[in-house]
Amino acid sequence: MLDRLTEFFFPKQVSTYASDIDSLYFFIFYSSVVLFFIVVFGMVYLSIKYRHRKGEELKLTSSKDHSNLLESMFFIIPLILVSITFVWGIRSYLKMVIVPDDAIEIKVTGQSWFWTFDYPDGGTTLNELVVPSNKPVKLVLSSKDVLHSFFIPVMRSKMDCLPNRYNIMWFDATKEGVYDIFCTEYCGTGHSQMGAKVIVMQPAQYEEWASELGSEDDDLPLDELGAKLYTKKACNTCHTLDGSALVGPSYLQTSQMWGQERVFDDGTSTVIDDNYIRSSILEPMTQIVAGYQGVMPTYQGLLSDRELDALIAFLKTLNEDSQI
Amino acid sequence: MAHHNPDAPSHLKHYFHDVNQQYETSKFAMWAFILTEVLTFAGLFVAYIVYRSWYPNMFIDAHLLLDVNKGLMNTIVLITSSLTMALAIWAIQKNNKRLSVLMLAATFIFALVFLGIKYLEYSHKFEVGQLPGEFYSYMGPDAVHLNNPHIFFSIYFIMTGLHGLHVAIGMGLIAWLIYSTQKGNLTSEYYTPMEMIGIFWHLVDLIWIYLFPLFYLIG
Amino acid sequence: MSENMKQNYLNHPKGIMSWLLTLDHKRIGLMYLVSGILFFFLGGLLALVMRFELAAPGNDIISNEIYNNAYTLHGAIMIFLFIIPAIPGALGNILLPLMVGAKDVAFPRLNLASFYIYSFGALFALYTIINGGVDTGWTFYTPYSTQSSSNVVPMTLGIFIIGFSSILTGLNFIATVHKMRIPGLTWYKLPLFVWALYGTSLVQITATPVLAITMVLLMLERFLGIGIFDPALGGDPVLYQHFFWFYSHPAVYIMILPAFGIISEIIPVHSRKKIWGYKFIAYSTLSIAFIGFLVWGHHMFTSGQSVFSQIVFSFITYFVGIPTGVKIFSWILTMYKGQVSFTPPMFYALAFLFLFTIGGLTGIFLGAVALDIHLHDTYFVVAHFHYVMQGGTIVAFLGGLHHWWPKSFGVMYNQTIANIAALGVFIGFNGTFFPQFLLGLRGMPRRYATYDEQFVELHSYSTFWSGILGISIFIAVMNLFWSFIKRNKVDPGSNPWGGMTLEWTHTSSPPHPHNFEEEPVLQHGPYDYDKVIVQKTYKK
Amino acid sequence: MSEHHITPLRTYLIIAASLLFLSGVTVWVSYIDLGSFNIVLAMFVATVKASLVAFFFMHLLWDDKKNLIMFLMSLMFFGIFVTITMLDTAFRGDLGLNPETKDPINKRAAFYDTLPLTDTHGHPVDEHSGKHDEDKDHH
Repeated sequence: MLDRLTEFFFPKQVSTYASDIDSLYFFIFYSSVVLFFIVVFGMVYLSIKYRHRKGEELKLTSSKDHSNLLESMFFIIPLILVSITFVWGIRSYLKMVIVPDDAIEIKVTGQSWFWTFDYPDGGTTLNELVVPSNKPVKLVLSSKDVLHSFFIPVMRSKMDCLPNRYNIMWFDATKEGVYDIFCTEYCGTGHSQMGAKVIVMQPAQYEEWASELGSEDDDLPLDELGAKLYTKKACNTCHTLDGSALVGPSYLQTSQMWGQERVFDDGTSTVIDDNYIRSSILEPMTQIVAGYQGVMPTYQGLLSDRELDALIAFLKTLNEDSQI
Repeated sequence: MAHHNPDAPSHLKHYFHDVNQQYETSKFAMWAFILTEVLTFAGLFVAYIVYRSWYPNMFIDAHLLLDVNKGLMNTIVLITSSLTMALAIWAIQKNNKRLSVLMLAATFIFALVFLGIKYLEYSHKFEVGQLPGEFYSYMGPDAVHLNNPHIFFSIYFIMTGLHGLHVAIGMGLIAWLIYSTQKGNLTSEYYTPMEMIGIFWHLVDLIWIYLFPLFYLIG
Repeated sequence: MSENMKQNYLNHPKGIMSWLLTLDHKRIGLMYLVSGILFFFLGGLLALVMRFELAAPGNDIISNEIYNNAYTLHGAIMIFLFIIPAIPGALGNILLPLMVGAKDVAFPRLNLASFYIYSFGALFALYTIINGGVDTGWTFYTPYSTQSSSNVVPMTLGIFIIGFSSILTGLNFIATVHKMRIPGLTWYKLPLFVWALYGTSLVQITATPVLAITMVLLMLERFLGIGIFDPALGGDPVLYQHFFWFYSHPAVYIMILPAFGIISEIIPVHSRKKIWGYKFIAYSTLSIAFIGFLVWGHHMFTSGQSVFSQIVFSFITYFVGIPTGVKIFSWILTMYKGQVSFTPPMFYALAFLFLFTIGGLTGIFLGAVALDIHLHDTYFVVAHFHYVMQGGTIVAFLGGLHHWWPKSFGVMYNQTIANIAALGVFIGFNGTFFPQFLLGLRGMPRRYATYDEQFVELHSYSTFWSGILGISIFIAVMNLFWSFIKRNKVDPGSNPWGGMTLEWTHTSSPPHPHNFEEEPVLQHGPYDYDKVIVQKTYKK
Repeated sequence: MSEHHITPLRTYLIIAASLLFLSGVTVWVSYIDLGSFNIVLAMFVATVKASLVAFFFMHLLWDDKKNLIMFLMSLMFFGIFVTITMLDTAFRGDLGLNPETKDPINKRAAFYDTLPLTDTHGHPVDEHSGKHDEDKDHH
């Protein structure tokens, strides 16, 4: 019964402390339901029982306006309930802030509007947090620009990412799978698209994955690598492939305009070519396409030369594809 | 309803029973207003305290860049102006219109002196680039080791600036008082506006009493 | 005398200037009411636009940018231009001097100034809308608000200015309650609405200055980069949140305390029963106002403040819950052995008890730190504060309007339509916001213009019912104003609910320009239904 | 309004003299190094001065006590604001938990890196140490 209810109310329980938090929820929930029914019952019963009936004379009513017994009960019962809630809340909270010593440390950086994950043995992923199961993982959170908040519903955990400061959260995932990550601190236009996935793997699988991290893409042809990077590096948050404008211009449009002039918001213009694409990825704020807001973060240091070439190659293919 | 008791004084508003109720109401509201003033400054004091606790050394060293003599001079000027303000009320209570106007004028002049000294201080800061926030550019030998001194100067300029704004507003109010008293609108029977503006003026003094040591003496 | 009876504040003196320059608290209250309702509709319209966008995932109707503007303006307008000024500014202004037997508030000129300052601030808000909106959220968290290219400065300037209006109203009410009561009207004989307004005013004058200085610092951060709130310049965004919530949490009590006051009036009058625990309700108003200043950090449980302050804030938060709970029980017990009439105001009061209890109880979930970390910034929070703000304050406000409408304006609305609209508000409200609790528990973050497929079902329910809610509120308000337009007048001596406070027993409906024909003499307490039978007199 | 209290002239003069005297004292004490006791002393003197102003110049001593309560309330709320904010700002990374969270990542704001060194008049220093920055400007 309780499991079914938990499933109805909550996403899966994946962290070690999730069940504790859900139990706290149900404790408050049941107490609240009881209190709520007392209130509603009292309200309905009294208002109907003492209703002013048709044709009844107006009369002097009772002068009763207090009852020490009732009032002290109203104080004491809620006081007991909230005391339990408080202590339980703090105990569970301490579990959530005391990080086990053997935790793997992963750096999480929020940036408008994607997440970067830096792993202890080097290597970086974007919008995909890969962790081993049954091993504590400590996340060191910060932000490059504005406030973000890193929320993994299945872990029941969440923490703000502050620019220029670290915040800590940790979890110990109990079930393998792919789960949602959301940004829950408003961070601008792309806030609702700033999602990511957490992938929980068997520890052995994780080890293997971690050792291959960064090397797997070496043999891919450039345009295929670019297609992969397009989602992996979160370009798709702001740039579509179908010609519609999101936060930034569509790749398709840029691709179709290859070799033509592009006008910027300060009135200048330039020809779209490899160099332009390269500089607009590395220094996006220097030339802002007319009609758009300059909100793109720099990818300096996040993309290697080969990866940049791959993106440019991918972009060029879009035009050809659409003509076929 | 009788709109007015025929022998009620002209300054008594019709919705009050008597002069005393009106006087007490104004004064009480004035103190409630003082509460809002104190809490406006409270925000800035909190910023000061928090940043001082984060950057204790920077605050102590940065305060040496301020001119204690000018600060002390301003303290003396402001305390004296508080005295003259109190004496102006005392004089009007004794129905001595001439002395009252004289004292108000003295208060006004002291306020002007205060702002003058403040102007000298500010212009020196502008010259050397000890400015708030991103405009800060002073990297002299006595400041180059400081960590984020722009925050100190931000808080300094905002607090003394808001205080200076109060002085300026007070000067406007005092000018109006001089005019009303001279015209004979305020007498020992009715001097509520002077009492209220007096309280305001003393508050300005009171805030400076804290600003002076916090910025000039202990950084 | 009969000539005099026909003269009331609405028809005397005449002329547009007599309204624009009026010093009469009742006229100022009416002007507040009209402008407040207009902003209420504007904010409501924005809410409906958002709800319809959220009916399905993806950007169906509006883009991310417009959605972000819409929710920011919805929040800012509803809070700063409607809820905070509405009850004190409209109902408080009209009723407070009447309830204490005064001819006017202590400072009528200040009162008028307060209205014009409010209007001036509102102009900035309107300018913001025309000029392309603002997209930071009504909380203006740094550093987003220092970087955003939208109209942060006009909006914060507007809020800064409106803050002064709020302070002046508060000052005026405090002075009025302290000094303008008629002889014999001691503190314990004051109607509880007056106590509530008094508590509200104390919070207003204490908290609002901090908002003002916070807005100034935010603007300076944008102009000068002062480095107090901007982390790139050595500042601390969490400190901004402390500053902001030092005002904005007490502001919750600025919004809800007057609603408590209205309910404390409606229930005894319509139950014809002495109120249960008068002194408790009076003191709990003040204690809630005070404790409200100590708990702001529960808005910051995931911000990265110190563990120590997390624990302290969680602890103190529960102390607000207990007096509030006892208040709810007191209101219910007031009906015990009374004569309860099911009138539109009473329906609103009962709806308030139902909705506010849910709002209050869900607050307990959010006060438990460990649980709040999961629920923070999700739709659970959205649902919770709408249950408190709309289910609590706005429902009470509508109840108060229905209660005092014949008194204030001398006209009676269609009670059947009013009852139906009240039912529509109640059902529509629950339909809109109850699914949002579930959304939040399942992890739907707030302030999202688009969302995951998994949430679509609950979102579409919510949207469907929001339409019903919008229509019901519109009907409820229009029903009131229609009675005014149709001049469905009641006899000036009417006391349709049998109220016992001075505004019902000692002045006409609508009241005389100077409130009372002659200074009222207090004959009984505000809720002495056990000592005096006050007849319900309602004649057309 | 003859029933209002009129403070004798002498009181005003004595209070003003004490205020001036205390201002001198607090400046003098600030030149003696007492460590953190300097702050305490300075604030103590300031509070004495502030009380003198409030009670005598602002007439709180003779006024309706409600006014005094209003004033004290403002101080109380200020106290609440400071204390509770400090519970966070002074205790970050506390309880031995997560010391990483205590300090900002970059201690100094970035714009200082581009500021040229100056002399005490705020003019950029040309030679020696300032050279590096000069180059940057002409770049």
